[in-house]
Amino acid sequence: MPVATLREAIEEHVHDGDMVALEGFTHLIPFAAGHEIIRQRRRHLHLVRMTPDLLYDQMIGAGCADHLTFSWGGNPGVGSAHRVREAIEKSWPQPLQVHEHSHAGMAAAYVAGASRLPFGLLRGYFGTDLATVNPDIRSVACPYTGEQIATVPPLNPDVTILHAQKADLEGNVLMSGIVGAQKEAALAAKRLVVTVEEIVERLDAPMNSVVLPAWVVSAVACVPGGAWPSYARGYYARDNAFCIAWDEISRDRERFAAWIERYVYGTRNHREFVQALRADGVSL
Amino acid sequence: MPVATLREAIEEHVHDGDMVALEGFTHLIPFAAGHEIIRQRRRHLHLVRMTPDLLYDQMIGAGCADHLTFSWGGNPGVGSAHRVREAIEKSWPQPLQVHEHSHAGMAAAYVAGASRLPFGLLRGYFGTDLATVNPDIRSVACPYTGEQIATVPPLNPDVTILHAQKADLEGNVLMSGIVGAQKEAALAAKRLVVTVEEIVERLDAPMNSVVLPAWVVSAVACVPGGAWPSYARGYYARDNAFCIAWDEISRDRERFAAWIERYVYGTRNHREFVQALRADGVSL
Amino acid sequence: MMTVTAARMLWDRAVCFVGIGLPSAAANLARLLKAPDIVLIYESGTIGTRPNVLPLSIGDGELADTATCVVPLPEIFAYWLQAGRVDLGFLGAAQVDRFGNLNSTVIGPYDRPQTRLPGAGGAPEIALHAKQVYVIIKQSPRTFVPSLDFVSSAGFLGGNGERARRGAPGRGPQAIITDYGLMRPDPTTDEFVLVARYEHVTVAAAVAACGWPLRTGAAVEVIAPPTLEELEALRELHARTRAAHAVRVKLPI
Amino acid sequence: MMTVTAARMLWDRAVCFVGIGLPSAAANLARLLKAPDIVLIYESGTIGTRPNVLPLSIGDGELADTATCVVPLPEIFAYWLQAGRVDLGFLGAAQVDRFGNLNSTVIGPYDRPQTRLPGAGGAPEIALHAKQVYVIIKQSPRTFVPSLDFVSSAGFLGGNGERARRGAPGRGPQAIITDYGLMRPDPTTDEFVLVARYEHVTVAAAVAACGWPLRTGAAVEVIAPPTLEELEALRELHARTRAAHAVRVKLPI
Repeated sequence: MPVATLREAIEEHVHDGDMVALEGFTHLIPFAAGHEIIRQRRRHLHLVRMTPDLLYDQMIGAGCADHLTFSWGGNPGVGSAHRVREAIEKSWPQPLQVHEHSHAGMAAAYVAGASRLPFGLLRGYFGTDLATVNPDIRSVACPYTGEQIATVPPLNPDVTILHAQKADLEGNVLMSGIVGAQKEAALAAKRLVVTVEEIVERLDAPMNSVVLPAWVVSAVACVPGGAWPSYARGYYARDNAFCIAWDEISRDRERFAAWIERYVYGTRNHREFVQALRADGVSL
Repeated sequence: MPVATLREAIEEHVHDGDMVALEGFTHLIPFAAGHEIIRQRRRHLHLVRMTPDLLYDQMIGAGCADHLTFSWGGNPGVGSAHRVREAIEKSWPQPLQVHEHSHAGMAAAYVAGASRLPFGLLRGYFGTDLATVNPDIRSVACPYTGEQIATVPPLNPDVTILHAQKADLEGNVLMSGIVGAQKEAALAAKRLVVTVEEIVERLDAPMNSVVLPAWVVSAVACVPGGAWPSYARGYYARDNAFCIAWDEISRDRERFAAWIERYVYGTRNHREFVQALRADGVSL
Repeated sequence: MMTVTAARMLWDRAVCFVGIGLPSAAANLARLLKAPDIVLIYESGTIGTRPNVLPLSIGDGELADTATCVVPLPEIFAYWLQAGRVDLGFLGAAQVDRFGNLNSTVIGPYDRPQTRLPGAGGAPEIALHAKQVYVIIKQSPRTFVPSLDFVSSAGFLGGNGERARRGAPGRGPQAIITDYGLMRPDPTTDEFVLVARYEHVTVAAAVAACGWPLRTGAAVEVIAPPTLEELEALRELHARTRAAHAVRVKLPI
Repeated sequence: MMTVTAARMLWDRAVCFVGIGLPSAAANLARLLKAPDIVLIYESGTIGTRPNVLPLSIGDGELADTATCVVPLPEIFAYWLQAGRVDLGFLGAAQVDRFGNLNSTVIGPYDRPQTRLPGAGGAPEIALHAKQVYVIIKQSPRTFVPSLDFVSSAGFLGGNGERARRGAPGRGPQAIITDYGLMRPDPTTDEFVLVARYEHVTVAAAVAACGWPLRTGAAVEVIAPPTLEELEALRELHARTRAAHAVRVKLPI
């Protein structure tokens, strides 16, 4: 049974220099796992994520990464991801090499990765400069029509990390609601770490729901609230107020560093992280 | 609202010479719709189906088709599809041109069709003679590794026909259980006809279940029992006894012709079809 | 006003691929006012959503709970957008040129950016595959530029039919809705021209707020001011949204 | 006996891609007897099924109702089989040659068939991607042929390492289980040789029932007869299956 603490799971499965995808499209973003990676001071990661929002803002600002593969990087509905911006614009805290796609291109890359195909296909990137700045975006001629179709190389992370609603005692994982490209990212990876809201005796998954069988999961950790400030459908809502507040926190290097110091380095796990925020008057 | 009778739906959406996919992988096979196509004496169809089992045995034996695209054609767990065999081996009741794939190849062709890509990709057909007899199976060189990857042309039927558990009053359709490649076949087609066990006021579909929105459905017909002798999860089980009995019925041209005459041509709709079988002592 | 203008340009049963912010507000306003069967698709995988409040992010729970179905993201892009099922895509950007090409990637050179923007996201393929695109963007000489720093998504490329000649499936941008008025592409040159203005805006002001020499259509119409009904519906929508977003989150820990 | 032999060759936690008939019986017998955590995948999209009775078809309801999850068929082939997640594939066929290549397509020429068989189905990619394959097939000179009428799925192709040289991801057929005994491939030539026989079968009989000059391994072992426990489990499984399949279907009409 692959059930572990989050600390053990990150220690065992995330190594310096790994290609790491923390996925979750607005919903079920594995924030607690990202914080644990910061806490364990992983370095030189190649971070992969369609939407490097607050989570990668924190991890990149904390110096975990020197590569980023992505398709949209901002604070959704609020504005910039200031730490990501400063890494790209001013190489602070260190240079960040970006590998940029469109959402459709990156989705095709995850699908190719999950399918263990050497490339993914899409009708995309038409007339854009993305193919100019990303040499990974190429094309093939259709063997039937001769039409040129865009290609992307597969994404096969060393480890994918997800947050989900439930796991059972065997380690089978259930996700429900907006599931983004999480299943593809999970099945594309060499290792898969999942944090969940709760571990239950029986999953009782509805027919045709999104389930990852235990035998493809490297480790499951029970981390209630582990998606905050994103949300877990059926458990808690998105903390829009914090997402707005993050704009201020992240705008300034020192304020950001103090936040990471106080809440991430200054706590030993997600429970303490939440307690520290509450102690400072954050309502959650 | 696209709700119609099955007769109207077939009259309007299935024409002589069409490429028609009746899908359903063992489960939810649209038998009643196939019988209505026989009843309306459609001719020169190009039938498409991964597993042309009893349903296409009936339609091909009744002379509806002169092309068949498929990947496995038998009576599952029982033996041969005798009418399909006789069409191929002896051109009876007419010649049948076959376009043969593997399951994986045909699945990739439906995916390409649903995605409106000019080809589908798979690592497949390795070392087989299928590529020799089907000129549609080709390959492309990977633009990253140079590896040759098998390709299939997309399947884009003129009309796809499915059976599902439920539709709501707007025409949204819910399928549950084994769903095969039905969604891909549905979204690959120009028109989509669905028969359902029941029409309900509200679908109450579980989160992340397989739903086809009303605006992609050309017509919905309420045909309870419309998947018999296959099954509809939650409504009735597979009629294994009839599938075994079909081996005898279909082995002989005249016995087959009499069966079609009595139960399909001799009835006006699915209800009468079931009544006729019951009148003759078939327990269902 | 941009929201109301965009909402008026929608029609019932249209399949709209919607982003966050003004597009989402406009699409939902249209749904509430006159297009009850408009189909809203958000790239997060929610099809046929009918949110009661506006989402802050593209993947808020409200979108999933009110959807006809929720599908994986690769499916949205392959089976729905790329398959040509979307009638109308809404796009915003940091820069637009006279042919409706958009930049949402970077100001300055890509390798040494002056301002790094969030990036293209779903836009390149929305711009390519949606049957038509509406662009919603505030007008200023800094946003309406003679030449983009980076092409994130294609409008009419170099104009004069280049987009169609190169075989793009969608017809491209058919409207730019600004805070000065409405621009439409010239059917021959593909260049965007001013065809309507708000009551309080002069043509001269609209021309001055554009970084390329903005031409005007044969007649520049005046866009009717928002009706009471429109204003009220929009106000209520925003009020519901504010109230919903003000609810404090309670973690189960 | 073939079923029991195949069941003994399975191991706990193995991920098995299972077809209908003997493979399904063998895999479920193994699960009931000694491999409770064996993972059974049927190509209909059911992953981790634990059927209480044997399915007649590859997509019986029992398979869905007892599965860890049920996924679309294209996903099974792309994300699970092609991705290399299957440890063991089971295949049957109408003909097999000495290198484990299989024919399930046609007897006679493809264009003028003497007997048209159901076709390849999932076999070509199971044969390619499963880490190893067991073939279950009754032995006779008509099925164990010197040369196939049609190659539906690849074993070792022409042998002598051709399969590996051509870069197939899976290791290919590692056993042929027949009603005479068990064949394994020679590690150098890839040719299948008899390595074990049932108690009541002579080596001479096995050689006579093979259409190519069947060689024998260094020693031909004797396969232990079914134990009482094995026989009983198999009998009960078949009895439950018969009872379940005898239930009359009742249509709601």
